[in-house]
Amino acid sequence: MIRVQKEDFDLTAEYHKLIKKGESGAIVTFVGLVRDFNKGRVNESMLLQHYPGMTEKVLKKIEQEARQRWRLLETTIIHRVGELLSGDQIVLVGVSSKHRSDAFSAAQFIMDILKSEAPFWKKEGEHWVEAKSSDDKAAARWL
Amino acid sequence: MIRVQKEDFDLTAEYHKLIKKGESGAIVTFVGLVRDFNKGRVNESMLLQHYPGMTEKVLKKIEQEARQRWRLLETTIIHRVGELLSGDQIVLVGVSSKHRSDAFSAAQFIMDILKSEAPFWKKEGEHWVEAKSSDDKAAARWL
Amino acid sequence: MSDINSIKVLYFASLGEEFGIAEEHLTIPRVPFHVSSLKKLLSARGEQWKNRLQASNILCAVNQEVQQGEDIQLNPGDEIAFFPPVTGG
Amino acid sequence: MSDINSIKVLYFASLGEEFGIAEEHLTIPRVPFHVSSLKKLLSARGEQWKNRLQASNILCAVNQEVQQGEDIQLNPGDEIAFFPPVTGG
Repeated sequence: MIRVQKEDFDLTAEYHKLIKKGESGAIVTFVGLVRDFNKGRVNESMLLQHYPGMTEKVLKKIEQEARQRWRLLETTIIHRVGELLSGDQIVLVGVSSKHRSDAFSAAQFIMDILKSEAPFWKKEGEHWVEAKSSDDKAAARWL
Repeated sequence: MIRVQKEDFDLTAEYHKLIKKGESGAIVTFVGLVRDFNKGRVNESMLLQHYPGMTEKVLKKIEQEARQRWRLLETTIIHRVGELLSGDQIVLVGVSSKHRSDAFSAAQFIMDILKSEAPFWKKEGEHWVEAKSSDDKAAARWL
Repeated sequence: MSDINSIKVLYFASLGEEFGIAEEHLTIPRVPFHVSSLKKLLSARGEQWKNRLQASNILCAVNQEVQQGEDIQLNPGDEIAFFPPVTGG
Repeated sequence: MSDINSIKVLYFASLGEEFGIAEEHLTIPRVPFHVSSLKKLLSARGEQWKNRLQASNILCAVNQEVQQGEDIQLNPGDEIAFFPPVTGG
């Protein structure tokens, strides 16, 4: 399940959707949150821009790739866009599987590839965030 | 935070305790659930026995080791004991950190070592579960 | 805005902000026209356009697929996007 | 149950079930007494005790610390536990 939205999301609701009762043995969730990016000015907002249409396509491709690589029962990717404040939830990745290693690997894979391929851009205050080489490296290890 | 208890736990409540607002950028949670172990007989219960005293010590040691290996903000390990049914939550591991790779690695490490070192034993119906060599292998890669 | 021979060009994040435009429609000639031709055309608008579009880290997507080279041919109705490396998640 | 020279011995999971006992207190002699001595003592109770306690996968913890060998010396007041490989999580 893929969603790109302005609204906040609810971890519990998404967690329950991931469970296939009696089949799921492992649920891994990842939530990314806005950190303080400017210690001086509290409450300065972050803007998340994206490329509507392409974003959904890329996320769907990442989800499909994860389902090909590991034995998964359910997958969820939710990414917020628009204006966010410190402490706000940005992204949720959730995976359920029979065994834990599949769920852990898939969740980490989805986040790593999302970080390097999904067309989102963060602006902290007046400053567009620069891409990190550590994110490229994290994605490269799945090649 | 370590807890060994008969009672169920609430992912949302634990998730919120893991967040240090403005500092946490990544929250990874793992929940282990009871799977159907005997397709014929539905609702047969599972028993989780443990070694009171030693369990808490081992979990604390695992938590400390994780905090030495990675930069973590908060960690939570909750493991249930007693009688459980299919679909019930067994174990929760939650980790918060600034960056996602620390949270993912630590959560997986905690689960892998817990599986191979924490003194819990599962009995499915009349049958004590046998240890899996895949769990030994998962733990061994952290050595 | 758009006619039958036009392509749609999108600029995201710092690019859109610096160029002062997020989206435009351009009429392309009836001769073979590639991403490289489009970049040349846009670079003629000034130093800022030229510098940013030629920068090695700027990505180009044609119909929402990121392209590795610049030799893909563009056709009327195509959607081309230029953007800096992504930073979501 | 316990006196000043006694140790506490615990049996978990299938071991406790098969032996029909989860916990007992044993008086140990005043001469050096090791995990190996305890295993020998318990093995004398019958084939089942002997077979399970000598099995290579059975673990022994002394004062809640798993021991690799059997040469650790036991002292009055110690808590010794025997159990099969763990299967929680």
